[in-house]
Amino acid sequence: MREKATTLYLGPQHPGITGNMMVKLKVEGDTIQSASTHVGYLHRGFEKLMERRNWLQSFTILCRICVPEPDPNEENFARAVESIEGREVPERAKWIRAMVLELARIGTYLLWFAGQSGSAGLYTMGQWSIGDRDYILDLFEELTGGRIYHMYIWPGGVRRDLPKGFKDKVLQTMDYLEKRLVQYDKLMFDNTIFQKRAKGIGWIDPAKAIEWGVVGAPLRAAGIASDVRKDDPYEIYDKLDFELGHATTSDVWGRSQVRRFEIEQSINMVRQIMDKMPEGEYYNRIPNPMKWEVPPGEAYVKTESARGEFGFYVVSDGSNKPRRVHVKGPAYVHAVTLLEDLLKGANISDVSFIMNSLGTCPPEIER
Amino acid sequence: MAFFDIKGLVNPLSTLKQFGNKPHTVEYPKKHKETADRYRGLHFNDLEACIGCGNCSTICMNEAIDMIHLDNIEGSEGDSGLRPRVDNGRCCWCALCVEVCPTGSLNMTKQDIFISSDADAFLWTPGVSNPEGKDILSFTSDEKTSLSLFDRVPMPEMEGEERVKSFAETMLYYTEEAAREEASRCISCSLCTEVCPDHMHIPEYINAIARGEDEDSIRIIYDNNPLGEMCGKVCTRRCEDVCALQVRGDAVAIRWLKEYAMSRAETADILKEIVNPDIQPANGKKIGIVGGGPAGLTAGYYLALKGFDVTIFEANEYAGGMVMYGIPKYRLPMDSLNKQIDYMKSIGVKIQFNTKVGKDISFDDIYKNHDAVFVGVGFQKPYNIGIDGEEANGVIPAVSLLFDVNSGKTPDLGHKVVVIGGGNVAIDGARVSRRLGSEVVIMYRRRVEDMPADWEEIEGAEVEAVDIMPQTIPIEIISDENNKVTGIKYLKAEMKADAGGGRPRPVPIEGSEAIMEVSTVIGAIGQEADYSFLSDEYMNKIEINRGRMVVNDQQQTKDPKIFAGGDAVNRTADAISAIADGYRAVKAIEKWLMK
Amino acid sequence: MPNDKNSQKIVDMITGFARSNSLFMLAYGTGCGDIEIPPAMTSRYDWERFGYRKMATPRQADVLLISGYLATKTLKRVIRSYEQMQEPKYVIGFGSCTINGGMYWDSYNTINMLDHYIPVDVYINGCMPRPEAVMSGLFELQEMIKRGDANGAQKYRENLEWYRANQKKIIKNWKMPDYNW
Amino acid sequence: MDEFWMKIIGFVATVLLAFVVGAVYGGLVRKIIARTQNRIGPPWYQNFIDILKLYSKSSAINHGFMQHIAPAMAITASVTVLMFVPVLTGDGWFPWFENLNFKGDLIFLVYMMVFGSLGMALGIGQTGNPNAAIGVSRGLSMMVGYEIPFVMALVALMVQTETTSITGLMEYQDQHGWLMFSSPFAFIAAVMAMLGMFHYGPFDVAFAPSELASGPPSEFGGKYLALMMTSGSIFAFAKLVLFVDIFMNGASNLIILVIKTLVLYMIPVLYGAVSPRYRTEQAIRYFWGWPTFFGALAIIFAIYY
Amino acid sequence: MTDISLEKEQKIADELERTFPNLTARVRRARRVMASLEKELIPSVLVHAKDNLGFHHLSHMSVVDWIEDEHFEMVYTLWNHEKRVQLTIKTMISRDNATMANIDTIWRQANTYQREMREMFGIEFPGFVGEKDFLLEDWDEMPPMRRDFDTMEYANKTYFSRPGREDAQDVRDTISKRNGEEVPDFAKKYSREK
Repeated sequence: MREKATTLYLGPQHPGITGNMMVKLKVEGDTIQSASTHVGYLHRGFEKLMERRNWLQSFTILCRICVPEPDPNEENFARAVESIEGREVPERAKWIRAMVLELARIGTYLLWFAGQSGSAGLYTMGQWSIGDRDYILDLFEELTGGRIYHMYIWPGGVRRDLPKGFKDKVLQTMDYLEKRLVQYDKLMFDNTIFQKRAKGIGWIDPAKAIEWGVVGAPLRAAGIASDVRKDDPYEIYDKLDFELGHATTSDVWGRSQVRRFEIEQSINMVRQIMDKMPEGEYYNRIPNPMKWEVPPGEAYVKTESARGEFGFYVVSDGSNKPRRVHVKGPAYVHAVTLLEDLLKGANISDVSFIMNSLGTCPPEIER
Repeated sequence: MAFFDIKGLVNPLSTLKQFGNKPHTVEYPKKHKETADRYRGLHFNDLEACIGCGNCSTICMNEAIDMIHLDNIEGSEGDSGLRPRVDNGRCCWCALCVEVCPTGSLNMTKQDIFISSDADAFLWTPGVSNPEGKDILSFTSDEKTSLSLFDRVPMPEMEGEERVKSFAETMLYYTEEAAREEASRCISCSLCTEVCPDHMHIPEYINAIARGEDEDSIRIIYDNNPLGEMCGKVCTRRCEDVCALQVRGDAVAIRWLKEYAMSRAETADILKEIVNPDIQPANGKKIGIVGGGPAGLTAGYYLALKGFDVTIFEANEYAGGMVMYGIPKYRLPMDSLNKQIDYMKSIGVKIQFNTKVGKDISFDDIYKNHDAVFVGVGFQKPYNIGIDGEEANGVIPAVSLLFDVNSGKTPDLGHKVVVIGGGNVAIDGARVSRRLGSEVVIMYRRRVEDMPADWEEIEGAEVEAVDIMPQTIPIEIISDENNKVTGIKYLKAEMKADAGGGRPRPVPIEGSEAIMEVSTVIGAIGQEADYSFLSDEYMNKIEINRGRMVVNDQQQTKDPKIFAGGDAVNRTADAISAIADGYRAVKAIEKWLMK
Repeated sequence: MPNDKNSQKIVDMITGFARSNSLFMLAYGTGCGDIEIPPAMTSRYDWERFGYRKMATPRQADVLLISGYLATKTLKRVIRSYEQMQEPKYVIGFGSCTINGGMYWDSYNTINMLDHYIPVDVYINGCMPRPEAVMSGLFELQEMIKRGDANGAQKYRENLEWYRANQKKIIKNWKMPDYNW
Repeated sequence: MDEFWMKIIGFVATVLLAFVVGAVYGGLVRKIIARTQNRIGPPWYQNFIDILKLYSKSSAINHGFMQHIAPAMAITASVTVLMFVPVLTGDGWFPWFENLNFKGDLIFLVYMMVFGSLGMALGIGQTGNPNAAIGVSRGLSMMVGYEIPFVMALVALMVQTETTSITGLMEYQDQHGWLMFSSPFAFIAAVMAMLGMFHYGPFDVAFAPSELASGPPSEFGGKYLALMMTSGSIFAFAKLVLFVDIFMNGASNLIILVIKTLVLYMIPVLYGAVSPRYRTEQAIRYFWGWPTFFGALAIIFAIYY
Repeated sequence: MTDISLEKEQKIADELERTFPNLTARVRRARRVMASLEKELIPSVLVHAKDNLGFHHLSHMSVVDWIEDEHFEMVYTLWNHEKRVQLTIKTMISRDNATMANIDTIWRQANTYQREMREMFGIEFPGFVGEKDFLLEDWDEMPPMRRDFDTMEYANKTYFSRPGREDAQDVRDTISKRNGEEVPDFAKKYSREK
């Protein structure tokens, strides 16, 4: 019997949608016939605004591009400007940056735990992991002065040195999180129902994954070891000892395992960084910000964010304002074309589940 | 999967034991977790420390910060009188305003909650709206982290031993690169323009340099100062004392940047080409100017531009007055000054050299043959030192020494010179004496830090091995039977706080009397004007009070036809004040004659 | 009749108490402010202690939390959500950008002053406001409800034409049912 | 005549009791789940405030006549169910809380429990909200799932005790001990089905916020929602008492009732707290798997008992 | 470390130049190759890079508005996962009636980029089907990412700004007024931005 297809609008006001976007589904029964992503609900025109702001002023609005994990934006912009300008970054600043990025990754993964399990109805996990993420935010507050928007990594280095006693606090938090991970495992990853929900859902063809523009954990879950930190090492990632998450199932379960593995790696990396971080300067001072002109040039820089390759294309025409800053977040591909493909034939129950597994973050699609 | 995954059932259930754990909830509002030491909360502005430079307002890309007048805050020198007000409906708590605040008065506090049902309540004047914020500062910016560039680009200087060998310029001045870098430190607050007697457009010409538009910079300087290069080398630069950056660091080298810009025009012709002034057609009015010093030259230049027929009467062979004859050539080379004067001549300023008014031409003639007269005679006559034995041979006023040296003479000062005084003239005398081959001692009554001379000059003197004896009061000059100076008797002094609250006074220490053997004593206590060229008739017309001509704020004396400016009028007695007087007089003369 | 007034007072007190201690938010993260909501509602700050909850549909919600800037595209949806909400309903403006545009004041796609489009009862300043601030804002709203000051919905009804004019200035393609609220 | 009025007072008291206990349980559940989630949670009386507030709200939005019917049918169904469940047994309380019963009321109850959901379904269908419609269809599918083991468990009990009345079951238990022990497979099957009945835990697919917003009640706010929450409280209580009655021999006073129901209630609540949700077909597969197996086992067990 | 051999990068650049005579390619640094050519060849170069050179991943695709020179610069950034090399391909297209070849048949995700470019820059892609609205809704002004679109002006015109801030003063004006200083007009462009 053929049922009549109904149109289901998932979002923008919908608890199952990450952020503020809409997925328009053509549904027959519980099966999705076709899906299309509608974005723009968060469009602020950052790229335009940056054309009006000078290089330093641009730095402050950048972190708003991706709210859950603002640091890769700052990192990208800083590195792009440094690369155009040829500005040296002190060694210590590089280590601090890597530490910030890893902490941000842990925080984002914790948030992802909440999203992934919450979209499957396991709310306890979200209550735990977001609560625990708050300890990372506390660290950020201590380090940068802001919980969410750090505005910390800027061209030339980082904004402030580590505060006194920060190292111990970081290590304590890492120990705490490691202990909590055991609980997470028990609740989420060992859970039969979660496994049943996750296995075989949202399958990405490994042979096509690269071509479709899949990056980050979903790509690694497809058995392709690809990570900007390894492929195109920035900062001090070539001096750190870490492994990439690996799975071959290429489904939500695989992605979950990759992330689960990497959060542990990140905790380890933070420990390594705290151990090896050299003393010294942390900031190579920029000129007077109002008169700071960056020589003409361009750079495409990328950072491995928690969701995958995060790219910034920055062009300078030699003036004190950027000519063009183009932001390409992983969700730009994941949440539009890839999501539309993956949702075809899926169950409506899995929409939110799949979206979360891809790391959808609407603000970075729309900017 | 196994047939029945027991682990997958038991493990999740085992986490229920968390029920027994104490919740880690922060029980706000019962307990308020204190924010971190760096938390970027609401702003706090120390209203006393704030100078109203408005840099916070400029950096704010959200245009959240307005500069407003507060009722109880008046502007003063180095303080615009404005204070920032934050529109918290725009603020994004990036704290860039804190990072660029040159004084460090603007900081962020730990106040993290701001709630209101009134949307208009979010205009927030930091420091006024939250006086309690003072004690809970959190995100602050010190000299190390501030985005204000507090370190001046070092000025290349000649080595100490090299310097005393000649009268070559000791400052080597900025290269293009250094100048751009230094200019880019400027935050363009314009506090300096208020202190500059001439109100030069300082931020504008510095920004022009920063942007690489040196010619525009020259044009801006020439807008109200025709002796920019001279000022660039020897100005007393009071502007730098109020520079927003000097509160916590080094002031922008305004003077040297001006020098840099002006030195781009190497000859008078190039200068003319660059400035390319708009000369108005002759209007038939004639102006006579007595004295070719900075005041006279300035008045002459701008009057000429406005179409007046200007004649300057200069007593000496070269124009420039005290700037030409009172400043040693290692600070201000003759070529530099002549270049500027040549340029003035090229646009129609007439200068009659070697024409001393009162001797070669009577003031009466000038008065009668011109529609207006500007008197810029300056202070030429040195004060006496005022101690016993100063009539002796070998006691010379510093001004005379400088005049002689600048006129090409090389007087013999003997092996050891003592200079009495602590002003720029004293230092000049001392450094010139070093170049003439003598050992030099400067005696000054107070401490080194009290010396009115520029610190750069004092440093220069120290580099050139001038011995500075602070807290030393000369009491008698000792001379031999030929009335030739042989020594100087002096007392050491200690600084006593003034009971009346004034600055500390030196009080001689009893029994500290000593004698130093010297060959020359140079007095640099100060100068006064010489009004001998004015007949009694004019002396009566022009009111003279304590050696200075009395003028109104238009530089007009009691005789409306006579305008006056320069050292002979104003107390500050420096070149830039004289230029300012000249410039002001031009406007007044124009207004008075062309009304 | 004084007795009637008194009883009315008691009823008001009771409803005020109930309304203020059971605030259901509409789960609509309109902007980046939504990132501080999860911490506030989860274990670390746990706003359920005060009876706050997130509700999935406008029909069931009392509070519309405008978490930050509104893109014009979102504004349309927000108005729609707001009009679907049942009275008494309250709006909380969250973050600087709802007050005067915040850092997107010059953007071509975000509104600046939220109170020109829907009535706002409480503003929480900050970018981001901390979870404490979010909760303080809700406390303020509670107090207002108890006092009977939170009457944004009434204002909206009374000045509907003005609000509509402002809304229609931005939303060019006005295809919205008139809700029979 | 006297007895009639006693009955009426008994009804009212029962409904009130059911509402109060149900709402308190709701609050307690929120508190308990909160504690497992490392937080403090709302006060135990939170549900009362919520319901009171919802009653004080306007509910102007109208999708037609059937929309009014839905909450009404829901509350009717739950009150009816409650009416047929003896809340308290024993001498002192008996006349007030024994409620109605007749031969075969167990079968009637099973029907009535479905009746409420069907009524809701009708009303919700009227609202035209696709989320609600999908929610209803999921809820009904789920019902098909859990009703089978549940009915099988009941059949086993009926076979074993040879009665179809609840009071009959209780009398049986008075003599033979709790059916929970004497008919363990039926109990297991019924409890597994109960997980689904309470819409907690892995079986909340009908209300899944991340998929369907609020699910079936999406279009209901204000008083409608308050009515639905009230009926939910009563219904939850009724179901619990039913389980207690048929498996644990009812309760003779309030304290025992609370203890028994609470213990029983904790099973779906706690399991729900640590379980993600099944997709609809997974849930049905679950109910038709182990629970049905146990149900069948129970019937066989009962036949040979 | 500075002496990294750029062999593989050079090989790619040579290979590209050999295949497409009009293309100029250079190695910018380790792992970075840049090529520029005229717009007609773009699809074939992209296909060649993807199929024969192993650049399977379209990292990013962008456009820069060089309004002074009256053209848009299209930028395609590709990544080779095996060799770990980034290839940037650039071309210029005219600013008025801007059209560019549609490449969403080569990379599916180019669809999104092209939708955005069409909306934000007004670049047309013949043969490209994609939904019209992407980020904006009912937009009837100039495509907003073009340099000549003034977002500030548009915002002032369209949105409200909270009153109460009219008493703001400019520091420069305040001081000049106190001084009686007249800043000449030609110098004003060097004054502090307001």
